Amino acid sequence: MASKKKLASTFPNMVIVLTVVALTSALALSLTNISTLKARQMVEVKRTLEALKEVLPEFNNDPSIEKYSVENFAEMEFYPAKKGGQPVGTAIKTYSDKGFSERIWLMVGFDEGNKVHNISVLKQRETPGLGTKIKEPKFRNQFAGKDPASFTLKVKKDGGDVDAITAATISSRAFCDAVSKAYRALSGGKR
Amino acid sequence: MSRELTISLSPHEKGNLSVEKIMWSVVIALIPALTASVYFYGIHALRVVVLGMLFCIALEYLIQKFVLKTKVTAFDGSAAVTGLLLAFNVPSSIPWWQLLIGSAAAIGVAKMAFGGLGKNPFNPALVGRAFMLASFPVQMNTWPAPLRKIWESGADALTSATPLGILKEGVRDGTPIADLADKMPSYFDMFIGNMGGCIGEVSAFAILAGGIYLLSRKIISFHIPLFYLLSLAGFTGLFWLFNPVKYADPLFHILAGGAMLGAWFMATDMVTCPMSIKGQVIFAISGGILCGAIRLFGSYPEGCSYSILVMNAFVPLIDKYFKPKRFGKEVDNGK
Amino acid sequence: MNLLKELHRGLIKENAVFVLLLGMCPTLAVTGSAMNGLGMGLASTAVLLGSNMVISLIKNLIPDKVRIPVFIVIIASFVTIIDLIMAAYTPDLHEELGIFIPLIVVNCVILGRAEAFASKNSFLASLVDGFVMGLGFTFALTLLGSVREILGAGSLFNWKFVSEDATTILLFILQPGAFIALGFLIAFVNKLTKKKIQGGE
Amino acid sequence: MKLNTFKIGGVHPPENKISAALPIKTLPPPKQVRLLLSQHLGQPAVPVVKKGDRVKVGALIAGGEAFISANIHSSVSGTVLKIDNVIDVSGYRKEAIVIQREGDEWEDSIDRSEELNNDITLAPEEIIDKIKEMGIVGLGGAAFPSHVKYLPLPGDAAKADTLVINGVECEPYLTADHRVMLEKSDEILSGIRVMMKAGRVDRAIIGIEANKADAIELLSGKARAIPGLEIVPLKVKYPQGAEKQLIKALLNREIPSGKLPLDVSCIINNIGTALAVYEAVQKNKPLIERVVTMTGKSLKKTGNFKVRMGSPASILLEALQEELPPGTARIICGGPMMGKAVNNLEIPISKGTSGFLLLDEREARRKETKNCIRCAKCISVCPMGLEPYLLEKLAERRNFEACETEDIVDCMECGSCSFTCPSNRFLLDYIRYGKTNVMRIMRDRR
Amino acid sequence: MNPVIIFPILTLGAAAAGAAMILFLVAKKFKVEEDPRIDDAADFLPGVNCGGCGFPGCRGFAEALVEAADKGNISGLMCPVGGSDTMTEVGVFLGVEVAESDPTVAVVRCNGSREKAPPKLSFDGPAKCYVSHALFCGEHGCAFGCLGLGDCVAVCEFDAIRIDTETRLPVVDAKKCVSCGVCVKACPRNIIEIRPKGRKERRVWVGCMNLEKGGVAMKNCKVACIGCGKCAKACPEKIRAIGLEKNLAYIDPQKCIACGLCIPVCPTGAILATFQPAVKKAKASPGNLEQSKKETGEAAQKGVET
Repeated sequence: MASKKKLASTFPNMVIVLTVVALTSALALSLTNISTLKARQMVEVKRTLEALKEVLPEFNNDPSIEKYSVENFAEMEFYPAKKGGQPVGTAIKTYSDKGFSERIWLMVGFDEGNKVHNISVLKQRETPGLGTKIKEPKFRNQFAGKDPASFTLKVKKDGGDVDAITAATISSRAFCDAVSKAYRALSGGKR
Repeated sequence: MSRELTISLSPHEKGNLSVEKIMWSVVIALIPALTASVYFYGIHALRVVVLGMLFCIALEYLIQKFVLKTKVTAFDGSAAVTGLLLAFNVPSSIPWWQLLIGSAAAIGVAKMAFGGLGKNPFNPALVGRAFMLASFPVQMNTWPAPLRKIWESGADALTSATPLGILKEGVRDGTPIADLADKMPSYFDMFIGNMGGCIGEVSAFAILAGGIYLLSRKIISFHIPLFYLLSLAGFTGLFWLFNPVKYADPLFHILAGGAMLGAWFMATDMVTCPMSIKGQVIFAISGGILCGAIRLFGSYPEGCSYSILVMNAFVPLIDKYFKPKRFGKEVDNGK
Repeated sequence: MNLLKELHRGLIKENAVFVLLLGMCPTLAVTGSAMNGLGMGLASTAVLLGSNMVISLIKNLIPDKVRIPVFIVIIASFVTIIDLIMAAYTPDLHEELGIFIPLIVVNCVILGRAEAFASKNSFLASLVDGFVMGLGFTFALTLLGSVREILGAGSLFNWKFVSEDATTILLFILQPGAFIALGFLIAFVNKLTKKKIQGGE
Repeated sequence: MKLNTFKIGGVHPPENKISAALPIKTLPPPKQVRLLLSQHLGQPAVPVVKKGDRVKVGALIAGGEAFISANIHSSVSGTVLKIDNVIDVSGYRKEAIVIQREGDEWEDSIDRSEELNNDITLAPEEIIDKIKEMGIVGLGGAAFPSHVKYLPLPGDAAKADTLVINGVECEPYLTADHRVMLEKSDEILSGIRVMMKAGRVDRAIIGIEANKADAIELLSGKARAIPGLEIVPLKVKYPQGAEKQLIKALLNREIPSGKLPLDVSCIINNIGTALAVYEAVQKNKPLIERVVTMTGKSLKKTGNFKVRMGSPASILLEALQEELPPGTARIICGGPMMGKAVNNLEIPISKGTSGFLLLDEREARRKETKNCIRCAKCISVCPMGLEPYLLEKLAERRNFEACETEDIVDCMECGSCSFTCPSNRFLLDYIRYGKTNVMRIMRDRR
Repeated sequence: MNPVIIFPILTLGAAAAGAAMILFLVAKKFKVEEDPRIDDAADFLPGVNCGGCGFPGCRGFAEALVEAADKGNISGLMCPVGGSDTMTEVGVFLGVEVAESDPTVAVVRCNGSREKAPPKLSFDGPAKCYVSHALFCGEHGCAFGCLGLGDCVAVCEFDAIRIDTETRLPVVDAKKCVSCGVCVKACPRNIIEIRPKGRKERRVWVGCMNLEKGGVAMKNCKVACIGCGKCAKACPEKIRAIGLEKNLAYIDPQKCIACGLCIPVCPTGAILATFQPAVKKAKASPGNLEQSKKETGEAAQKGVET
């Protein structure tokens, strides 16, 4: 059966073989890491950019460079958009912990009149087929053009103006929660 | 002697009980609940029930005939009971094809995959219901209002929440129980079944009538229903005494939702409940507490079917540790 | 070596998922859609190919007592490499599969093949073995993902063939649906391969 | 009035006591008798005659030498033809003494007069010896040698305080005991007095099921003359005739598992045994005759007969002037609940035979077996509080160890579980198989 | 160099070296001596874990083999599935002589088919031999004969035994039978016996287990052995393979040469063989013994199976 004799399990053999294998692996890993680093970083940037394009009115600056954050809302990111040097709106990366499973991340775009321009879902792990419907335009579009000052960011069941997704009230609530958080940050947050 | 005699072991006499008789008795016992449902929800309820029975019997027949290629026992009444109970556990507005899928889950997954009647660890109708609840949450959580309400309002169709649903929403918003009263049906309405809910579970009165029929035929014993409802009442009652603003009273919990149907017809399912009386009592008490706990603290308003399914899983264990009292063991002859 | 026979072995006869019941963690966790199943299967296949090749090459250099650590280091390296590459070039899939890519390290299929096959066989045999077993794994995951996606979402490889509002059997893309679908697929494979089953009443 | 009965389990099969009103007919001795050497529990008797010997009625032909064994006497006068194997109720061949009848000549010592002898002259020990000598065994069915019950248990075990007489006859169809109670009431009561003396007890209870109202009335009237004797009517419920259930029903005493009636200070005997004891002690007549019921719905006539031991069962049909009805599918020796299906009507009647029952095709065929639906009916009817469904499963899988821990040996094979099972499962068939094996394993261990 | 490269190399290398040292120490401390030959010997075995050898699975058998080999003799051990080929291989590996043992096969010692032993009763109960046996003597009335309910079939791992639908007797497929003996234990009436396969598949045996007197036995079954002893007389002087005990003849498989002389003399046809016996009524003498051998040999070539 055994064709060739294997290396015996002596102390030096064991240490040397394991160490050499580990070193080789480490080398291979670090090389891969270095070579893919740029691509991986680009992914984040590209995603943010796409989201920004979706939720903001037309702009021609690079909001990710001008990104800032405000007091009390440290975890949110603000992306000011400008067209020809004139501010046209702000996109806010916001979140809610009231979802069904993990934290939901949204990008909410406001125009200069503090009306919601558009919303994009960055990250969510809601129940497939139910909570994931927050990604669908049918749900998101009801926010577009609304001014949160007059449009209550609550589902109808809770006395608000938002049509909740059937059988996914929790996800709808979380969505509203994130949007209203962004609005509060926009209107009340200090730079 | 030329003629052939038969040799067999005693007993040579056979009682007249049979699987068919037991199963069809259960079907008969469910007729009052069906009647009540048709009265309150109209012909749609009847349509769903007939379809449910038809689907289950047909599926069992097809599976036995063509997939497993065993003897066909689809007409022994057990599939009919499953279909009936499954239909009783869905709203009367359910689309037919969803009921068909639920029936497939009940018969195909919960029953035949385990070897057919008698071998299924879980109540097939409840598995079907759980399957549908997870698959079609929208349709399974939309209850048509009783016919009378629709006539009164003049609308074509109207949906209404179940009392338990109203309670859950109210509690979530922190509304005191007393303030929910105008949204709730009266206890009398709940007793006769004039409320929103699944087809078979609304009328406590009709279920009670069927249950008493089963008791009188000695198909079920009183232990499971009694102790299930008692422990549900006891558990919810404890919280109600402690804080009547936040928790509903035990009578509400018994009349609302599927507790009555579950206690009388689902928990008592012979195949999936413990064998000994002691075991049945343990099973029922734990089930009642579980149901209460899900209703009070779970995210679902209703916990009856899940409590029974969970307890089904413990049946082998209960059977192993709770034996009937043996004759001649631990004797006390007053000495 | 008969490649056709080997293929049959990897795809059906010794299918890692349907017959050997290995690698259940990714099988059940990430097969919510056909695409996820395919991606996971291919990632695992890549790791399997790499680890099988390397281990068969250095099999005589590994002392017996440290063979598992050595295998794990090699497998873990390949997994990390794949993880990094996927994060860079297929970011959406990478996010969808999430934690399950690093978890390929402890996938029994890969360690199992390393221990049972690659550490005893030649380079070429191990290469073929890694290829067919990986293919079988991919096949199983894609099949399971397809079934779940068709039933649960009414689509296949994200191509939706029912209307946007149509109700589908949601349960199948939820976790319990994975168990049920896998159970029935295994039963089906058993029915195909084991013509005669003894015993029973 | 609420009647006494046992507490757990029990069924109520259709009573079918067709022959209850028919008086006992004494049949003439047959041409040939075959007396099995093992007509009782315990060791077979050892023949004391050989081929060609001439014997009279009542002559000792085989001696029970072991502690649990019983003497066997010739039931006819004639010549010993051979000692050979004959098929008995078990379906297997067992050793028997075959005697060809010539005339009907009785041993001189036997008092054949009809006169009632109420004077009990013998001392208790002498009575026990007499019971042993005359080969008396329990006539209820188990055929346990009677004298053993009256011997004190080894060690300082409990002393009996009550004699329980079993007049229950809970098996459907059978009416032999019922007829004996009606027609031989004086002899029975005298026999009970003898037994009370032998057991040194001053209390005796006869338990009779309520469906034998005439017997209860008759015996109650006569029992008043006997101090300490009580007649207790019982609710009709099977298996009330089992000793543990009867003692529970009458005295509310529960015999511990694996123990004897004497452990709860009881001696229990069948009503037929009381008659046999009377005849043995007061009339010096060995156990050579017994009353047997011949019944069945397909028979035009049925009857209760007093027959000689060793007669073939077919003489009962001859006495009824009937052929075996066409369509007879099963011949049962005993009652329908615990009786044994036999091969033919030639099997010899022995001390434990209480009747024969014919069932036709429709009654005999068992219904198709289905899956167990776990209805727990078998548990609720088991008078011993066992779990027949579980024992069946374990025995079928030959898991005898588990069978033992589930108390399979406590099963008395009453058949209530199989009777009631809605799925027509072979519960008792497998339980009996398991029990046989467990008992063998336990014996080997000792 | 780039710290992104240096750092992982240092940490991983250190961790690996440390782990290897710990492993070495642990391996040394908790070393369990196990004979490496056990694993290797187990590789030779079929690996079906049938238990036919009497050990718990193939590895258990391998352990027993190695232990026995150390004592220098493995002749008492036999893998019924692999047969003598496997045993020879293992023997060579373990360095011990293996005597060529005769291959064996299960034979059924009852010939009471439906036709020969017609049923007089019908059995209504669970279709298990062991239950039927505990209940009564069988539908045919013979207390020793096959009950035909297939307990042997149920236990056979190799699909080598089946119940003939016509005769209701078990039929052994000699090609599939590995003579593991499970059926022998399963039969409540001990009807199945493991006998040598015989040269060229020639086997002769008495197809009856009935210990009753001839008349009684014949009443139930036309092919019962009546214990007349004619076969014993027909058996050649030098061989004397047939003995008679309790009204039943038994052919000693070790002595029997499968000449077939006993077959035609049996008045009831209770002797079975796997070949067509000589039709001529032969008398036992050395001369025609040779001839009969020749004839029966030819018949065997045609592959006649009972």
